[in-house]
Amino acid sequence: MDWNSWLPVFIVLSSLLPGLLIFSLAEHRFALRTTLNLGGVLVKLLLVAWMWQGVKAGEDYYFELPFLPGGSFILHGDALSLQFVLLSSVLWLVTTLYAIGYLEGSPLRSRFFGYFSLCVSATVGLALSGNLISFVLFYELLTLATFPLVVHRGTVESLRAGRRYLAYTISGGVVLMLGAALLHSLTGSPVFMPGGYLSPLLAEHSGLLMLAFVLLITGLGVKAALLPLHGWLPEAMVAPAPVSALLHAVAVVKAGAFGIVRVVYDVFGVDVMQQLDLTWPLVMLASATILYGSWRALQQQDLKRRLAYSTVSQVSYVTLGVAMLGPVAAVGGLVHLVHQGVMKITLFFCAGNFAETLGIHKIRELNGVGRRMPLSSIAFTLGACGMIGLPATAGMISKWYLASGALDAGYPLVLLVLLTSSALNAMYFLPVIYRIWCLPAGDWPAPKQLSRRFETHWMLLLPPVITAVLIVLMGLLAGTDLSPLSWSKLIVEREFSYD
Amino acid sequence: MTELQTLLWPGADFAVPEGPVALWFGFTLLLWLCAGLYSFSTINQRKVLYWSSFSLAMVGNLLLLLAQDVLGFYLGFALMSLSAYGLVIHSGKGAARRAGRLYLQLAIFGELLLFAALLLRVDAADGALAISDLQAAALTPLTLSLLLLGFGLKAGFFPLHIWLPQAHPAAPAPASAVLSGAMIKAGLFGLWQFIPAGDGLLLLWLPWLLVLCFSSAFFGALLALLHRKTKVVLAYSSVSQMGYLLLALVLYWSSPADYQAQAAWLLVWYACHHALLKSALFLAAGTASSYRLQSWHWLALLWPLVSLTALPLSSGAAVKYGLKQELGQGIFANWSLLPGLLTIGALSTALLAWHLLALLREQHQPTKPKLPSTASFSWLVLVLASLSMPWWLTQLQPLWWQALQPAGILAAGWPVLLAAGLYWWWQHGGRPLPASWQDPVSPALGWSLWLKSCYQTQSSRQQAWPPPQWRKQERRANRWLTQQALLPLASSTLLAVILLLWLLS
Amino acid sequence: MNFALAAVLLPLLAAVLALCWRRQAARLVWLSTLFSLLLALAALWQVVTFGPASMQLGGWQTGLAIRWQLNELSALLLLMTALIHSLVASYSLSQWRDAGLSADFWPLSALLQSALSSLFLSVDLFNWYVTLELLGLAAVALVLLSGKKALQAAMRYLLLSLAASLCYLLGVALLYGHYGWLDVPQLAVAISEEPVDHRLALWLITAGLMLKAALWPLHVWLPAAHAAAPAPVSALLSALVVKGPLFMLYMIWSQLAGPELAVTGSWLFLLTGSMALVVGGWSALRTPYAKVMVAYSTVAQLGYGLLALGLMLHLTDPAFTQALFIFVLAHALAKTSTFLAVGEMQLRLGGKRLSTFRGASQTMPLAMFAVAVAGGSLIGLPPSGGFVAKWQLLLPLWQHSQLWWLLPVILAGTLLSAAYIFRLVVLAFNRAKPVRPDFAPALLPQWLALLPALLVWMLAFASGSLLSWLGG
Amino acid sequence: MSGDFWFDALLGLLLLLLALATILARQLAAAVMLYVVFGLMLALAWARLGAADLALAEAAIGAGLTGALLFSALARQPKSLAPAQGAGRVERLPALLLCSAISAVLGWTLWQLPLQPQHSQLPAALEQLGSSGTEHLVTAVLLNFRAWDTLLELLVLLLALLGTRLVAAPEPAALQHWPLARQWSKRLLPLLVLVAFFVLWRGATAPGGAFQAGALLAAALVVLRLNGQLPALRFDFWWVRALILAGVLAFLLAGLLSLWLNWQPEQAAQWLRWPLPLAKGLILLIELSATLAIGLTLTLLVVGERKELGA
Amino acid sequence: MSLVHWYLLIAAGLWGIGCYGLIRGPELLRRIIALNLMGAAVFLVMVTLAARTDPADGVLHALVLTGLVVAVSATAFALALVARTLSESA
Repeated sequence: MDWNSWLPVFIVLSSLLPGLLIFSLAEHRFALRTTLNLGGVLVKLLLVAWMWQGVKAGEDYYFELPFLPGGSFILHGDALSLQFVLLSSVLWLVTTLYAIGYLEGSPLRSRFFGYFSLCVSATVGLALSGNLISFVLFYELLTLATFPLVVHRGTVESLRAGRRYLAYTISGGVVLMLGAALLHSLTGSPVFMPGGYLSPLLAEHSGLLMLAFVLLITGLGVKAALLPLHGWLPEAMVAPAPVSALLHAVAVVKAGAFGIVRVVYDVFGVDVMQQLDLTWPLVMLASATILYGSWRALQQQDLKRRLAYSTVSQVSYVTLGVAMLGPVAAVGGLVHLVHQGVMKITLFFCAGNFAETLGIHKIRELNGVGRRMPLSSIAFTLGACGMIGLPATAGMISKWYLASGALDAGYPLVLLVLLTSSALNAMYFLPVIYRIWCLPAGDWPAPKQLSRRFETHWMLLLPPVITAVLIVLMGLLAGTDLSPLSWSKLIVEREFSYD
Repeated sequence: MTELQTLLWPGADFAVPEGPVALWFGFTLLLWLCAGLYSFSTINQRKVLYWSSFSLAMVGNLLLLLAQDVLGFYLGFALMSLSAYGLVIHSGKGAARRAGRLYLQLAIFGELLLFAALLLRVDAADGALAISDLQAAALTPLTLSLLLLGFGLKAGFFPLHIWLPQAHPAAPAPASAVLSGAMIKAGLFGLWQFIPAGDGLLLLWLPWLLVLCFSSAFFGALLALLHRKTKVVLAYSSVSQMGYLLLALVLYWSSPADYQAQAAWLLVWYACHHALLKSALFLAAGTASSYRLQSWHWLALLWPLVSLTALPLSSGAAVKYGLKQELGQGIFANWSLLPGLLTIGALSTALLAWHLLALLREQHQPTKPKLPSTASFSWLVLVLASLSMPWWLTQLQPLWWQALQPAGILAAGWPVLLAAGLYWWWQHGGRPLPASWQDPVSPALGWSLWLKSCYQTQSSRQQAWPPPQWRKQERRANRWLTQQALLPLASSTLLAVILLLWLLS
Repeated sequence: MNFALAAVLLPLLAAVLALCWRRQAARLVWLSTLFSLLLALAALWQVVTFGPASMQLGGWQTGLAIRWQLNELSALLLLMTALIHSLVASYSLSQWRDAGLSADFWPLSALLQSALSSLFLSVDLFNWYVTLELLGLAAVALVLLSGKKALQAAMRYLLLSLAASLCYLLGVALLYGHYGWLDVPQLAVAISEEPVDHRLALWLITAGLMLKAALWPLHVWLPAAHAAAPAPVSALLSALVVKGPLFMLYMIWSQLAGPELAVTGSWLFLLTGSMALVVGGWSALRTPYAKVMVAYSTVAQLGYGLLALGLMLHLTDPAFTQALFIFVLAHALAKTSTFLAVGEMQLRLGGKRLSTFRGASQTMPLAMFAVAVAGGSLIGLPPSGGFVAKWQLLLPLWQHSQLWWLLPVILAGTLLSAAYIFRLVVLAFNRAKPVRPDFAPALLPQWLALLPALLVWMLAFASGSLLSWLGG
Repeated sequence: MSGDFWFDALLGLLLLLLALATILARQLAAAVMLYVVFGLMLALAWARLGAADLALAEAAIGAGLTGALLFSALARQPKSLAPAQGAGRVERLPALLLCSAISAVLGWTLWQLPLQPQHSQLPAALEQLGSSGTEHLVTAVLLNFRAWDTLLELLVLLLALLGTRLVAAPEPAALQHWPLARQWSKRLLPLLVLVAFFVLWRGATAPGGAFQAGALLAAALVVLRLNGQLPALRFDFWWVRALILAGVLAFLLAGLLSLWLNWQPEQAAQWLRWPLPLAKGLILLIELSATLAIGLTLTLLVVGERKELGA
Repeated sequence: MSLVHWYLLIAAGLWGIGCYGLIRGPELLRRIIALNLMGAAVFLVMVTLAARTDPADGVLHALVLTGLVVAVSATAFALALVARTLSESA
């Protein structure tokens, strides 16, 4: 059997099979479940590294299965998909560790980790999907796999959040399907090609193409939390911390952003977008989301809700970067896809630690946490500085490329938007850091002594530290070829053809 | 060191500084060491917040001097300005926290402006990240104003100084010494590095900058007189001195090509002179407020004042003379008014010095504990460095000698004497200042509070969409449909469908 | 053709034998369903390899004798009937002792299967009348199996289906009066030669069949009947019995309607389809009872069948025929799984209302998973069969701008179906106060309920060959 | 204006009047009575229209058995049932309008029907009659040309019985037997049985056949049962079940036999194609078993008690 | 106005009366009678159509006969069902 074509399948299966096995495990089989979980993660990382090195050397990984007439089920490992796969695999390892620590002793863990693995395999499948139909397929599976995680606690609020989440994502998925059907009726569903495959249709179907674009972007906009469709994200914060960490920092939100990148570059292509003059509405929408998200984050008193609204605004950076169609802006957008994931997951881990160890949910309860939980607080501070875009962090790199891309692509107003957004970020993150470090500690709402030597359970502490270090490394060592920045440059110059 | 680029962030490049920048790096390093030594003995070591901010600020300050690329410089600059916040709020009192908040808001605002400015410059130089490449690109009004604002907010001359008189008094003595001595100079260093001298637009704006310098100089000095606390007076004196430093920079920009190297050196000398004397004065003020001043302390205190008022024998005299000389070189050669303004400046600085001396003597309480020896040693090192400046700076000696000529002594001497007379008359004879003018509270704190309120508002929870209360009507409709009317309704619909369709087709 | 004939006769024989040996009835009928499944597969294989075949019953020439036509379409429908019957038979075999299902279920379901198979095969109008009548009576008898609570619903169902059959018979009589043919293809030839105004006949037949297939305006009898019936019966009713008349509507309207009548017919089906989607969906969303919700979902989903039929008449594009019968197949599998799972849960958790399903994902995870997966196909999420049907329905729509209003209707229908499916799924995740079954529920019935759901979930991957066979 | 015209006109009007009276009668018993008369008049109409078989069947099944069914249902109705109150005038008007419109449309369409049909299956049926094994056309169509319909129809009858078993209707009130009727039924039974089998035998050549014979047989059995002279025909007895299933079984066996007889290896088999020499015998066998089955089933349907039906 | 037309009109009238009975008839039994009337109407249509040719069309007669048997069995089942429903509700 041809290894090159089956590798993508194995990557998707490497989290699917453990997931299905875990479903069948009884609740007390702790050891087996952890080995399955971590084993799946490590195997996936190995395979991804193998494919990463292959793609760098120019290999082609292509798997095809007959699915619908005119559009088959394709898994295609190219540079862009690999970046997202690498991001989700690494963060899945970290989050699994965190989840095992977080859910110590709570019921229904087999079900949780089962759906957890399904969700990651859906994300990876979505990244590797080679044409629009397979993308829609994994997009829907992602919704179904993430829903049980959002309602894992089973309380009334989590159910209400779950309903709202489903209402948004299912209708988004359906609208996306409508768009895909429209394009499929025009040209079938060929493989994603750099420069898109719609230019021959431009002459007589421009109206339909615009409608398709609106449908696709609305469908993807739900998961990418664009302005009017972001309502579900803050509500979904009621989910347990590892869920809100992985899903709302990496899997679900990034799936939407990744989808927009695919649609803009590999379906429509740069020149079709310009001829149909579709770029400025997307830029306006993304900018509006950025500002709105940050402004609403200011008003939130609950820590996780503030982080959620900050996610709403940060993810639109990616959309903004991609929508400006400039090569530098594209690099900025793609690199921010990775950086925001790592930074936001750190913040969610720390928020989870504060909630789990000291029972802190509101921001005013954070006074003086720096003394009680120094490591988590440092990680939180680094994450926050990254979000604001202070130098020496990953946030700075992506903001720098986005801004210079904006100038290069001829959108000076976007620079203003980025600056205001950074100011707003500072306004809602710095008071939190100020409370953590500079105010005397009151008595904690529900203090728990989770571990003798460290401030909290080691499994809860290690992940945020790892990702915090990653933030700084990605910021400082952005030049190395391992860094997401150079990988994004490789993607842009290899896949987004600018003639 | 190009291979750094492949390791660190894109365009990362550091170089050992030589020429004027080396001196700048030298006195900054000296300042940080002395302040570190002083605070080592006076500030308790377990204050993690203070020490982490102190070390981060130091690293940032030194980094920005070494950086050859834009991102490196910006990294150092941001690190320094943001971590200085930790120093300002160290004491934890209400005033310190308010000053800290104002400082941080303005620092962040300055940061963003600088970010935009650097971006526009890099874009103008189409993507080149080395600072040297940026010099070639032409300045646009937007970029220039952003640069001036960004670095000005850090340098603290007249219109952008509002945070300085609040932050320095709130910070502990060594911190404010470093703040005044090294950190605000970084703003000036930025202006010097990023604004190319020969730019056409710059030459157009120079007269306005000149006005800015002198207004900052006079404003700082006069306002200092209104205040009773020594640290506030010193802060305002820094504002006025920054005016003079900006003047040196303006002269550097306006000087002809051949004279530019000399002008650069003059700028650095002035910066070094001011750094040493201001940090010594701040240490002195700090010591005066919480320790007993021994006799030799008074001497160590007097020499910076002498140097401040540019009396002969001091580095101040040499630098001031150099400044007068330079006035005559560039495009301002024919502006006759400038030398006069300089002398008025000297007069106001002298007045300020006397005011300061009076305040220090007033505050002196013999009952306070003795200053620890390491702290006094570091203070002494600073004073000696300032004292011996003409010696280890050989190029400064010709100017120093000329300042010692009788004409120089006379020119430097009369303003000090006149100021002494005026101050004595004002304190003892003339009408005292009306009470409302004493220690005026700056309106900036009010604005900062207003800004904080608008970003920490309470959000009202939106009410979930109420589910429709149709249960009653539905139950009635179902009961009617299933009990009585199902059969007649269904059969009549059947027939109606047939009839309707027959009519329609 | 032999395999198809055997597939019809085997259940008939099994029914008769089941009436003779009442004790062995269950195993006998169960075996007959499995064998008929194999026979149906063989028939499909035969049609695919040797092409369509037809048989005059009794060897007389066409017109006089009843004609059976076996093409890919009827072979597939035969296979669907056999598959659903074997699934339902094995489900009821595994749990009829605790569900208290009376032994009469077996002969009746065998008769139902043979009636349906002969309906899908024959192309004779009067033979359709007799099989339709047989279907109706068997269905009413099956509904009566759950005793007292089903009397009212069964009685109404019987009376209305009798009235509908009479309308259908009157239509057939008029057609015979005009053209003299009972054989549909021959009748089509006769109509095309010298067309006579046979509008009333066609409308009578259509109204009769619409009532039998519970299509929107004439659907009021269905929710009560399907909800009152025992679980396996309501699965059979919703999945198969409702599809027989729909198949007849397709055969009649695709061959007998003249061009201008087809336009009016298409507007009828489009409007009723849209109303079915919206009204059916809304009623499913609002009803507090679980099985009534699933029944209303049938009414809603039939809306898609109507839309496909209407579009096929309007735009004469074969894609819509494919969409119609992929929908019939996918809906049959999905509805069987939903009804079996909901029935099983209702039996174990002991309660008609939806609130008894609180926390079902903990207490009966397999059944809940079956409902979710089958629900995925009802909504039309990829890669399920429902998705393929909707996909085929959507593709040709984009070019015809005058039918733009169908897109929001389909979108509304999908969202409503998502609403009522996930209403149940979200309730199942409520861990606050789960309703506990009194003893460990048996796993086999839940696995059998899950099997059709998994089949329909993977249907998209087999859609290539399916669509080519339904190219029709 | 020959006598026929007046006869048909009168018969038609009478049918309409009887139908109206049945629907609008206040008491239910009167409605049932009027319906039975309507059935008889209808049989007369069939005879008038040249459908002798149908007249016989209508008289036996339509009027006779359906009437008996209605009366037994009437007997089972609980007395305490409050008379259903008639709906108000408003509701009556729309129904009236709708029905009159429908009948007008139907009448207008029927009026359009051509008096001479361009095509019908009659000529083809007549020429094939010779090779069908019977002389009488209706029997040939029923048991040869469209035998499958008849098999399904027998299944419908069986299904009706199975359904009634499931329903387990309430027992009618106990009857006190009228001695005159008992004597009368004892004399009548042999005659009825004889006529039934005569009608069955004649079906091969002239109007008659399994259904009419079955109906007569059922009538005989019903009369016996109502007079209490017939033991319970319990469904659980194997021979009762065998008899009920006789019709369907005979059909299936005959079909399988014919399949086996004219089996050609590569040719497609043809279902229900009686081999010519055996056709007459097979048809007769099927007719006989169908008669018995129909007779017993109808009896159980009309007068079957709960214990008999083995609910 | 030949014999065939006359009987067809009568059949149309019967159908209308049957429908009215089905919709309006208050009692269930009356509705079953109405159904039988509609059945009779349909069979009358078929028999009249058969009578249009000189030897009446035997095929139609067979169909009507099958229809009759189906009608009877359906009526029997319906009556049993109605009887049980009424006894339950009383």
